[in-house]
Amino acid sequence: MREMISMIVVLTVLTAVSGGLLAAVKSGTEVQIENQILKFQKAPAIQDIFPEATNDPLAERFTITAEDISLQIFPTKMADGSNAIVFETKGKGGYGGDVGLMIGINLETDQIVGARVTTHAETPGLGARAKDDPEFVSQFADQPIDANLALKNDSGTIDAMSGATITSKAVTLAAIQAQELYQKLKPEIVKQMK
Amino acid sequence: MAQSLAKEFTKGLWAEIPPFRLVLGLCPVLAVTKSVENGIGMGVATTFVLVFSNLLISLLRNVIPSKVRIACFIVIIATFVTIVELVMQAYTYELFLKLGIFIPLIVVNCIVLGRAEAFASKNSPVLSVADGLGIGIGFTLSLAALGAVRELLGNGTITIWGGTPVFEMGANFLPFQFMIEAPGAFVGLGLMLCLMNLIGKK
Amino acid sequence: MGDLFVLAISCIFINNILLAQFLGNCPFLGTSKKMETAVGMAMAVVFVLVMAGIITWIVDAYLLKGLNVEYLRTVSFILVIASLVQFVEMFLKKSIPALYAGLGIFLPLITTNCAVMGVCLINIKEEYTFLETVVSSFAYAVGFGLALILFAGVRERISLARVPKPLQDTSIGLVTAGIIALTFMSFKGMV
Amino acid sequence: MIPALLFMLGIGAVCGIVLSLSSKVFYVYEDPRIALVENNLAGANCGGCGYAGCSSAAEAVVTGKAPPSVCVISSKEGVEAVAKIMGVDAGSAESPLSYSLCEGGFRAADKYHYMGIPSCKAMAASFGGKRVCGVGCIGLGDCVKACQFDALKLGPNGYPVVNDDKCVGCGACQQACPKDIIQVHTLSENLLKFNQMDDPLAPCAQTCPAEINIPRYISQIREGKYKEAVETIRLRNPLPLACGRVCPHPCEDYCRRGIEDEPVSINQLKRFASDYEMNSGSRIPIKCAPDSGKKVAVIGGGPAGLSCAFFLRRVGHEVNIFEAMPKLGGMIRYGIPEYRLPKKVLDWEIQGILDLGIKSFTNVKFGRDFGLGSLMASGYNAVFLGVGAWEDYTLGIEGESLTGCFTGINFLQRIAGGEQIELGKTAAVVGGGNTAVDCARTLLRLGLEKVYMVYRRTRKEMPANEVEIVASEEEGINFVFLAAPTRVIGDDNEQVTHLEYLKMQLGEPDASGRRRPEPIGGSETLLDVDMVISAIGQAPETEFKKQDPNPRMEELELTRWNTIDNDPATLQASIPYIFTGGDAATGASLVVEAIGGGRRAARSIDLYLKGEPVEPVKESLQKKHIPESLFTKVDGIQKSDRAKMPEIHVEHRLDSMIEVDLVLPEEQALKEAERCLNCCRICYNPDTDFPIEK
Repeated sequence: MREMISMIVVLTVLTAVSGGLLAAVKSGTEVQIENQILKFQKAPAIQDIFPEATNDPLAERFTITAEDISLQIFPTKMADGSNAIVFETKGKGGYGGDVGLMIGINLETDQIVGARVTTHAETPGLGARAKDDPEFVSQFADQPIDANLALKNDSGTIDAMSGATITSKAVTLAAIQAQELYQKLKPEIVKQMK
Repeated sequence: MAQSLAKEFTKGLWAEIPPFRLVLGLCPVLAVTKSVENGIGMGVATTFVLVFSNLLISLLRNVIPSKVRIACFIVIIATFVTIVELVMQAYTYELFLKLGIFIPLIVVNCIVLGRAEAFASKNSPVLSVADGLGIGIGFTLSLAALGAVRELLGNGTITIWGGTPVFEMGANFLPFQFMIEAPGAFVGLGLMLCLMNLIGKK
Repeated sequence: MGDLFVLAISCIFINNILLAQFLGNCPFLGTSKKMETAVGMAMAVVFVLVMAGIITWIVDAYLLKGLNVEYLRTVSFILVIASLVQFVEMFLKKSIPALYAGLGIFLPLITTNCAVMGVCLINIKEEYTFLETVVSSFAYAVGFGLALILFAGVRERISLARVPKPLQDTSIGLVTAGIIALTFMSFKGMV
Repeated sequence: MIPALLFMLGIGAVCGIVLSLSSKVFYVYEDPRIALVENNLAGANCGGCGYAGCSSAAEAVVTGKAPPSVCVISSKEGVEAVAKIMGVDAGSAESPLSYSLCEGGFRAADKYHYMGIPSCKAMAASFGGKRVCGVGCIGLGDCVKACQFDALKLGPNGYPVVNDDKCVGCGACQQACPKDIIQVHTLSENLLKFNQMDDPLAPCAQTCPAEINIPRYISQIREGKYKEAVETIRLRNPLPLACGRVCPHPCEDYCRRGIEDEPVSINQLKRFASDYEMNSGSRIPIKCAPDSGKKVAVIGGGPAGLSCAFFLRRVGHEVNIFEAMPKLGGMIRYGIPEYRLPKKVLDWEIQGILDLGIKSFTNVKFGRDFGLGSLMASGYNAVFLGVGAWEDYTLGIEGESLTGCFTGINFLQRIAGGEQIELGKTAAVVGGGNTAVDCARTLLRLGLEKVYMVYRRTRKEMPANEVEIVASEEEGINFVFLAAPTRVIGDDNEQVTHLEYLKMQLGEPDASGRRRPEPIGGSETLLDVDMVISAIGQAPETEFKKQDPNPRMEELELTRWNTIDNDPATLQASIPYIFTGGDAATGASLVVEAIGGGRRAARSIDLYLKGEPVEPVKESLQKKHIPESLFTKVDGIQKSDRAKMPEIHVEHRLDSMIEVDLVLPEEQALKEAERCLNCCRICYNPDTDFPIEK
């Protein structure tokens, strides 16, 4: 019996100490980690979509919460002075997980400025091609917000990457989701931007 | 004392250098050695975990009941792994992304648990740290070596830190893509092991 | 349903846990010297991986996310997996000795099998649903078993061949694994 | 921070509780040493050792399948700790070594020409290999390839040679060998190995009741490795000095050279090697396994008891010998006269056995001074009952109690014990066995004028050793063959004066193949003697069964010859913890038979002490031969003279008890060793370059 108690006590104390220690480390590094994620994951994509942005979208970021959706918005000033935003959506992948898509939309014209795949490919094959294949994502550029962004197979307008149909589909799903979100949240976004 | 300290330290560098002499901890060895930089990063992370978990386990070695020994060791190791994970995320994010899932998997690296059980749970903290440091550095060297071979053949470069290659093959060199891919990892390690056997035979 | 099938296929072949993801290589080399051991190990991995996948998914969905302490994932997962394996081992030994004789002796090997931990982490990272988690865990385990058994078959043959001394055993095993991995690479075009 | 703390606290507590509860609920008994050993393995469950995780590896260590150094990560300290748990020091731990059994090699003829891949496994798949010998080495070196430690190489003779210094006993070679030619076992396993049908054994080695590897020690003598030769003999026979002097060497009857020529003088070579050790002035150290913690009582310090004690001690058990007589040795001390086996030699030999750490208690008689009950109370785990056969059969004729009548063993024993016996001038010794000859030759040396040997049959049928008969003829013993004593006649003082016997003639052969002697009616003849010694055989003395008050003794079954009933294959008696051997088990027989029996009992006792079923050796070769190894002709033999045993000239013998037979000089011994064909199961070396049939 004593042995059992000592087993339980030692393990419990150890895990508790571990939990405390980790919580402390976490709180110490939390801000830095968030900055890193923004810097390495979001920033390059924003930079790609709006190479001539005149503001610092990262610094001006804000979060919109409507209903059960929470969305991080990066506002951008384009070279011509018009306002645009960038945000990320996720497209359900057929295998190997979701594909993240950063999509930039001009608030004035309601036109898609550009899109970039963000998901870092841990699993070889998925997402990687979408990232390496600028042809594919460039199809989204300058599309109106209500364009049919489905794949041609699904009676849409986008050409799938050859040999990566499922990944292509995941990307289009993300794009379509972005369209929906934008249309739903635009008033809210505009209000926040002021 | 100093002598045994030196002995425990140096054995990890040659006599028991993982993963060649101790054929353990292969997963990270195979997965992250696409470049020297990755290899070193992984090696340093593992060394950190090895040293600190060895130290702590050695300190607690008389308190932990034997039946939950493994569970306790794993918790200790996992704690340090998580610390490494968080710190890397905060300060070397790119490397963190490249090493990906293999950072948390240091927990199940047989070398770490193996040293905890085989050495730290039976030896004084000072010796345990020396042992952890030796084995860790040996592991780092191995990773770097394999990384160098694979990067050189597969990409034509050797990059120690920060993206700029310290060495580049001439423009005529046609990278041997196979070495960067999964099969190249197996074959590369297999051949290096063979080389070690050849040298060790003397 | 179709999606789940695609998921399963990709987990077994394209992202084969041993040959593409490099997880679980220590037991891969350790238990592949004999076909008999390889089969036992493969079965044990299927068994444990599915159970571990389910439990860690639950822990993650209801505890880690609920309490907003995702950074404790590594610690809690490994602790849960280690305890689970130890528990299953004790349970089988006492209650179903026949099964224990076949599978149980491989269970301890699984605690430190990074394939188990790795798959649990992948399940969470890819934000699989519960059902997808079950399927992917099972499929990854089957992929592990497939590669292990294939490899064991090849290794049994190799043991007959005349291999130069320095290349023997693990060394030639690794090279062989490389060639098997090469064949698995061709599955990449499948999806 | 608080949720993290609570979460980890909770998960830790749950895991701790589940594990501690299930360790109680699902508790299964296992050898506690397994857990202890596991604690000292690296615990990484990496599988690097080839076992499925640390607990399997620990189990393998405890069951002896794996060495303490099994773990690939474990430090030196870990190995030592494991070794300590196994009850041994790492240094003295009984490490298994690899042994190559086949010595045929290139000598073995080929059945077919093989052109497949150079692998034993592959070749074994077609008709078990190309070599004619069914059990022999294939010689393609799979074992050499399997060895990770460079301890094996294919020797110049075509079979693998083990380098003991490099071998770690990992067993890889054994697994690689498709023919079981290379085997990994510990010294203990080697000591308790018995001949089996599929062993590569020469006919002599099959015949030897002690199962000594005769060709091996002879070839060691030939190479001048006398020390190694003695070690080879000691693997099977703890009494080579005694055996080398008194053994009737049944092995020589099966010597393959003997088919075409005179057999090799095997026993003299054994004596040469063992005398070499004794005369060298130092003892060759004898290796013992680490202590097992088990205790065995050996009752009877004769050859069977000494042999059993010797082997039990060498495999690690504590052994105490209990002897009824004042000194150890039993029949070889008290039944074999000084001139055949000097007491000094015997003392030296027995001391060597006791030096292994065996304690002996003399002058204590089983049944009278101690019994089963007291042995069990003293913590003995098993008992070896080797009390010998000391009760002489009597002639069952009139006048046997007259003064001047003696029985053989009793007489020899009293002489050996230094007792002064009133002797006469002429004596008749009845019987034709070694005891009778010993009595007769002893009497001559005690100064009697005339000694008759009275035997029912003829010289040809005499069971005594031929050399003994020849020696007694030389020494002037008078043989009275075909004579059956009918009466001992005495004078008024109850003193023997005559022995009356009936003349016999040989009739039809009886069941034993000897012609049955039949009395000739009315042929009564008187022999003028004043001493009659009857030496017609002995039976065990089993008084202890009645004397021992322990009720358990009832269960000990005896046979109708008064021997202890036993399973001849295991020598286990009707009480499971009692084992027997030697004359007590078989009735009066050879010394070498008793030595073999002692070792066989030691094997059974070892199994019994380990808690394993006491089962006979599988495919045992006990009292059998491998048919294919027995030739009717041997090619390529050139006749060469067998070494003649040097002996003291008959004129110098009779004054004292001085040893008659002498040891071969080195030069002659080497020459004799050259005569050995170095046979294996079917291979041998012809003297000429006569081609062995391919």
